[in-house]
Amino acid sequence: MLTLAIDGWEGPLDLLLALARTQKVDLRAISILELVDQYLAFIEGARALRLEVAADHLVMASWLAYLKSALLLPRDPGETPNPEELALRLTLRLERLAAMREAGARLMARDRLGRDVFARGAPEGLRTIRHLRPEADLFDLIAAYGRVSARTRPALHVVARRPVMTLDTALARLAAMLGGEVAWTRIEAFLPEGDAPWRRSALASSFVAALELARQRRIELDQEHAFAPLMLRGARA
Amino acid sequence: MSERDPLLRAVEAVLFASESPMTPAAIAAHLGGSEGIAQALGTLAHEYAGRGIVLVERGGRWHFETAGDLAHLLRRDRDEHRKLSRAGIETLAIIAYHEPVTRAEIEAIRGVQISKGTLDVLMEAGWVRPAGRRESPGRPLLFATTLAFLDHFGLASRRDLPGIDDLRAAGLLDPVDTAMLQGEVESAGEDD
Amino acid sequence: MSERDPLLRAVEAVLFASESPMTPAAIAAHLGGSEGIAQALGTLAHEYAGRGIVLVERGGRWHFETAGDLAHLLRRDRDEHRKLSRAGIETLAIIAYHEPVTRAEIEAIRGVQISKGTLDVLMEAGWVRPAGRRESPGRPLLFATTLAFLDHFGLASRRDLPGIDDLRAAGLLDPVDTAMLQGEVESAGEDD
Repeated sequence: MLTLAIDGWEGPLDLLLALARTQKVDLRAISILELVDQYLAFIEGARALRLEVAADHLVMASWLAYLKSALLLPRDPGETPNPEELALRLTLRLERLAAMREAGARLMARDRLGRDVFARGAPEGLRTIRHLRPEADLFDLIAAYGRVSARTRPALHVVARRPVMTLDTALARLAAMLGGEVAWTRIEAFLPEGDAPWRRSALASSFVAALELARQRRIELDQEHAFAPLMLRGARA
Repeated sequence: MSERDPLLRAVEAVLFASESPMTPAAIAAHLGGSEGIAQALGTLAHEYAGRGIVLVERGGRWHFETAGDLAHLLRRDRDEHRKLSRAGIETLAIIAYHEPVTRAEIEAIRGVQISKGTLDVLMEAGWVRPAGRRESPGRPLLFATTLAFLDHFGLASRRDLPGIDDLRAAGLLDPVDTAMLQGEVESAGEDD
Repeated sequence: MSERDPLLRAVEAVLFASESPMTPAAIAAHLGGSEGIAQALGTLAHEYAGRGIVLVERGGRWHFETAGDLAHLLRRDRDEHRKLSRAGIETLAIIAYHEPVTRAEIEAIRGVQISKGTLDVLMEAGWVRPAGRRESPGRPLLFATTLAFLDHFGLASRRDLPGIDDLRAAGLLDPVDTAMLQGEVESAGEDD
């Protein structure tokens, strides 16, 4: 009987592996029934000594008890997984844990860099020196200067020339054209040919001229309602 | 020594001066040309075999180190790394031989939960790294070893892991059956 | 390699791993005996002569180092071509048109502050140089362009730079780029 404390084991698999080792080194040759009995006896022993038994050990104990009964009782052929397969899987798990434990030990025993073998103590070191090579051409340069200049030079505001008919011109035109006209005529009929801005200016000037001529009683104005056509005719003598 | 091949001298000098292992590509970048570098590395490794300093390849990167059999002259006990716990050693071995693996698989193999600290210590040592996630329910994180792991343990590649071929042939590196363990591990206590 | 003298291997390894040059006495302390060490050092120095690594003695202490004629391999120069930043090209243009100018004048003309890095880049490129100091309060540093600047931009002299009238004729003074102006407002203060 092992006399180690129950909490010295890293889980039930660790304990099972240690128990299996007491049977045989070749894990494939161990008796699962015997292993189950060993484990259950160990747990019983621990409880008899009133030691704390971790829950996972108890879970394993009940699973092993189930496995044992399944292995011993007459089998239902349709039962899956069958108990032999469960036992084999348990063996494989023990083998794998043992293999990993051994592999870990072999890794740790290797010549390890910084403990057994050493890289050069004082390497000169390799350096990569980066040289920035900015790229720009003459156009970039002068365009940049243009941009700076445009941004910071005092702005010079030039008002563009627009086609305008002066009031004097409009007065002269309207007076001449309405001299003998007696029929009511829309103001638009008195505007000169030309593009839209020019005609718009002529309309504004001619309207003001018409108001002035009406004030001088040289023409008459008529409009039926707001925004209706503005009608003009020469004043009755 | 008379007239030595300039390329051998150059590769020798660069590897000697470097603070970390170098791939042939990194050496080539430094020398301004890759021609003959692979061959020069082979020649140098052969030349240095048996000397007090040897040229070794680890994970595709090359460096000079002292010969292993001289460890007794050089071993530095005073600043030995924090000794790895038993849980740490087993976890490292499981990751190295099964990578990439999930934490649940590591626990299934050990039959006990691993504490958060165990993986942290391995990652802090630079030997283990997160390696993506498995495309399965929960998308668990995967762990794998690093180039520094190969460096430290003197392995040219994972194929160099002691006994890995035998273990694979024996089926001991097959995918881990985690389902069987659920119940057992669920309530298991801490381990290190 | 056949049977190498164990003492040569040991001295080789100890010197390689050491973080500083070692006296023969220090090597002897490491190896547990001084016999033959002086001779081994001589043999090694002879063996390594002509290789990429040499064993040298300075003031009675020995160490390995990269062969002197290969020192240039330890540093690797790499050109990085990158488009000059907007702040950089504007600063360069202002210096070219107004040289010699102070930094404060450049900022006044640009209407935006310039970072120290901007002038550094231009000087590192070899296009701008410090050109004395202005004899005014604070004696500010003046900047001017170099011959390399003329070369690079294909100018025989600074007089070849197009004048303001040329720029206007070429439409380069039209403040029509409203998108650009908006960008300017957003990033005002910073420049590269």
